[in-house]
Amino acid sequence: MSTTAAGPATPPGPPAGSRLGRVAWHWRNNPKRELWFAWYTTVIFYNIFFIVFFPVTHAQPPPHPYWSDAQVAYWFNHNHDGLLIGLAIIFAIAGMTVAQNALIAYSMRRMSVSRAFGYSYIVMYSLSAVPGLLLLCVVLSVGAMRPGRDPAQVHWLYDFAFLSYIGTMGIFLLGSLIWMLAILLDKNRVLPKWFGYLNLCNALTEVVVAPAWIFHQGVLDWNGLISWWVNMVVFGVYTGAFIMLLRTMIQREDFGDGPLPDLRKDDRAKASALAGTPR
Amino acid sequence: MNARPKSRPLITWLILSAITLAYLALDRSVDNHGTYRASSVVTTIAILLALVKARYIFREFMQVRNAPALLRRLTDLWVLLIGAALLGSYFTGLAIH
Amino acid sequence: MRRADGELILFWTLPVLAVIWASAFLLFPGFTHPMSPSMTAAQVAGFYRDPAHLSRIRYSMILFNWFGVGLIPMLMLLVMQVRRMAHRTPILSYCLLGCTAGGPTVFLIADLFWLLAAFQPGRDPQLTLMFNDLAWMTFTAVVPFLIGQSLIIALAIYLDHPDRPVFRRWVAHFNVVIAAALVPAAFTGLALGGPMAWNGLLPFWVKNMAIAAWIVVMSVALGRNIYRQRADGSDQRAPEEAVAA
Amino acid sequence: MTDIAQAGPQPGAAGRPPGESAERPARAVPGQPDMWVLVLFEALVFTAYLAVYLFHRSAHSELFLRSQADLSPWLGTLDTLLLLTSSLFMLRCVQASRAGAFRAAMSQAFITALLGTAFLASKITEWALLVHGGHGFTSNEFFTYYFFLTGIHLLHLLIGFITIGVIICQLRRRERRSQEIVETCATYWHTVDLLWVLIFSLLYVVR
Repeated sequence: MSTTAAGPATPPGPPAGSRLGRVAWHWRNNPKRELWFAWYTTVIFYNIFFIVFFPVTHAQPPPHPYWSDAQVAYWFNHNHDGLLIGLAIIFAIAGMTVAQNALIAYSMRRMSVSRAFGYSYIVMYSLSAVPGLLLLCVVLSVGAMRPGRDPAQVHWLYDFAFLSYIGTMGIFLLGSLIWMLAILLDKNRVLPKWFGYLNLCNALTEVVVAPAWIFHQGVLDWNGLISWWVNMVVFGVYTGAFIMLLRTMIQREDFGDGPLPDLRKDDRAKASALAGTPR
Repeated sequence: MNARPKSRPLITWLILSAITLAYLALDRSVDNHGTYRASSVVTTIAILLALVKARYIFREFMQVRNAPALLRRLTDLWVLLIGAALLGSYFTGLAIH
Repeated sequence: MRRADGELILFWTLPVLAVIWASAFLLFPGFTHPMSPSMTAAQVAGFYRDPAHLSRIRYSMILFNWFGVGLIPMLMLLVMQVRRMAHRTPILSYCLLGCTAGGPTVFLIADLFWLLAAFQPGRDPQLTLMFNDLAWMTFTAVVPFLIGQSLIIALAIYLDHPDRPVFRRWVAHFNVVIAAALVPAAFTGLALGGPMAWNGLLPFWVKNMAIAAWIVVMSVALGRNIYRQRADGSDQRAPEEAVAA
Repeated sequence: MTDIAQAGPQPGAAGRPPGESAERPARAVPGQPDMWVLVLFEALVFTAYLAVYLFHRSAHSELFLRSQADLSPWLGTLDTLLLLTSSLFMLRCVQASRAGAFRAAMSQAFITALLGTAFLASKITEWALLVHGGHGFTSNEFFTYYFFLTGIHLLHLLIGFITIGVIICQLRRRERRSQEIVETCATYWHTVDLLWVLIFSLLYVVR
């Protein structure tokens, strides 16, 4: 605890000057700068992720699993540049995902549950990112990079990419369950209980993705109405909810280990935390 | 439903069970000796009865009856929403196909 | 008398790893003259069918598998150093832990494809070409966790206490440079020839030299820290206590 | 979604100290108001599944009707009655626990679990009969929906057994019993019933 004070000469608040000046002030003085760093990284990552996967690569919503070799080869050729550029961007920035997992793990550390929860979450999500994101990017890049490849093999790459990406989405549900359990057991009121239950809803829709391994068409295939679209809407609601909740959590954070204070009631504590004075 | 609180759950259960059994009669009314036949009337009635049951479960079993007005209205809204979505998708499907 | 906590033993596994890495790198015939992505299927199949190559490919990739996973103790020592820093939260060490859990897996997947291609070199050359592409693409382009860990170490050092830093400032600057040197490799899929191809200047030579330099420099910095912390007793304080909250 | 949770501090609902159960304010959400996020959210998700099913049903109404004829309406009705009865006992359990009759509440909870197990057994029997009769998850569109909907519902039921377990643990604890947790878990169990009522009428009854 002793090494953490930001110094006695801290000015009471950010300067009123330019945006850049305020950012610089927070960088030097804000005691929650590490938490805000993780939060902003998460938000930026999801924005880039959305732009890359929807308009740039057209990998989302996923194309049909029942296409013939020729159609698949056409899809790769048609999206050649978008795929290679978009996925290269993902290769460069996918490391940002660890900030989100670290922040979520931190939320569990702040709860009254064992440290094991947070650590499990970090390792689960780091491993899940390999089939759930990186393999998709590698395999689609390989499919796109050589336009002259045998269409049957291109088709194999296509199946590999989308099955790895969508079929293994279910492994993320275990992380959701860990988080749910931590929230429901928590006595420090770090995150609201309803979000704990929302984690269960998210986990239950992730189960629905599993039939993507079985069906080539219909509502349960990898771009089906149920297995992809409903799942995506639920995931979107869930992600939006936790991004906002983590923001509130950082605002409420008092660096103690008791119950997290409420925002309105505890303005004074918040101000003193902002100024970097130890509790 | 001005029954004494003790028998109220039982009455709810009896009504819900009666609706469930009524389904069997409903189906028999259109089926032709075991061959199932399509019927928009049966489908609509089945959905509406399901909504009635859902509202009963909300109000009585889940005790929304005694809940604040917000939750009462919200669950009623949900029953309407579910009904609109189900009937809407059924009739849209019929109109398109 | 201090208790032996084993950090030094973990640290001195690094030279062994360096030897494994160097021998794997030199042994793999596709690295000493990096294979061009513009090779035809027949040429790639010929590369794997060449009896002089085949055993070298297999042994080098088996070694390479060990290297990737063997690096984890060093990364965990870095996590321990980050935990000693004057941060309010363990967020940055959590980030580094996330990189550690994800990064080495990528090495394993790349090796898997190389070893698959070499296991049955008599396969249809088109298939061998595909495995070869998958291996090179995974090896070259999948740098996100490497970039991530360099930037997180840099950020952690910048946010450390300026008077009693765990790592000196230049280590942070060095990590930023390394991260920048790794970025072009992510874009290697866009070029089948020239300096951006996977045998080109940026994705191959700059990237791999950056990784080698990172391992060497970070080992030296890490070793100095571990010895210094033993000399001044600051290792006795559990890292947990150094972290607020 | 959020407004219901913010409605949390309704008079006496969330702030009620655990164990203080007999006195209940006139208007209160049973259990944690937070659980209603799950109830309403899952109701929406299932509505989406069922709406997709109904929409596609009219495209192949012949096939759906023919396949539907292979389901036993009696088994479906039995399932519904089992779950409705289990809900009745769950309500009685909550009422008994609220009145402080924990011994009675405990036996009601066990009966609820027993009825849930009977439902589970009936469902597995039905699946086994269908698979024996040559109908699987992939055999045709109707059976895909059938196995998908009943399967995902069964998953909810299995989670429901966990909630009954939580209720029994709460009732067993002498000192720090929480009526709130009992009611929260009960709400979940009724949701399983509610979802089944919708699924039953749409899989077995509609024509």
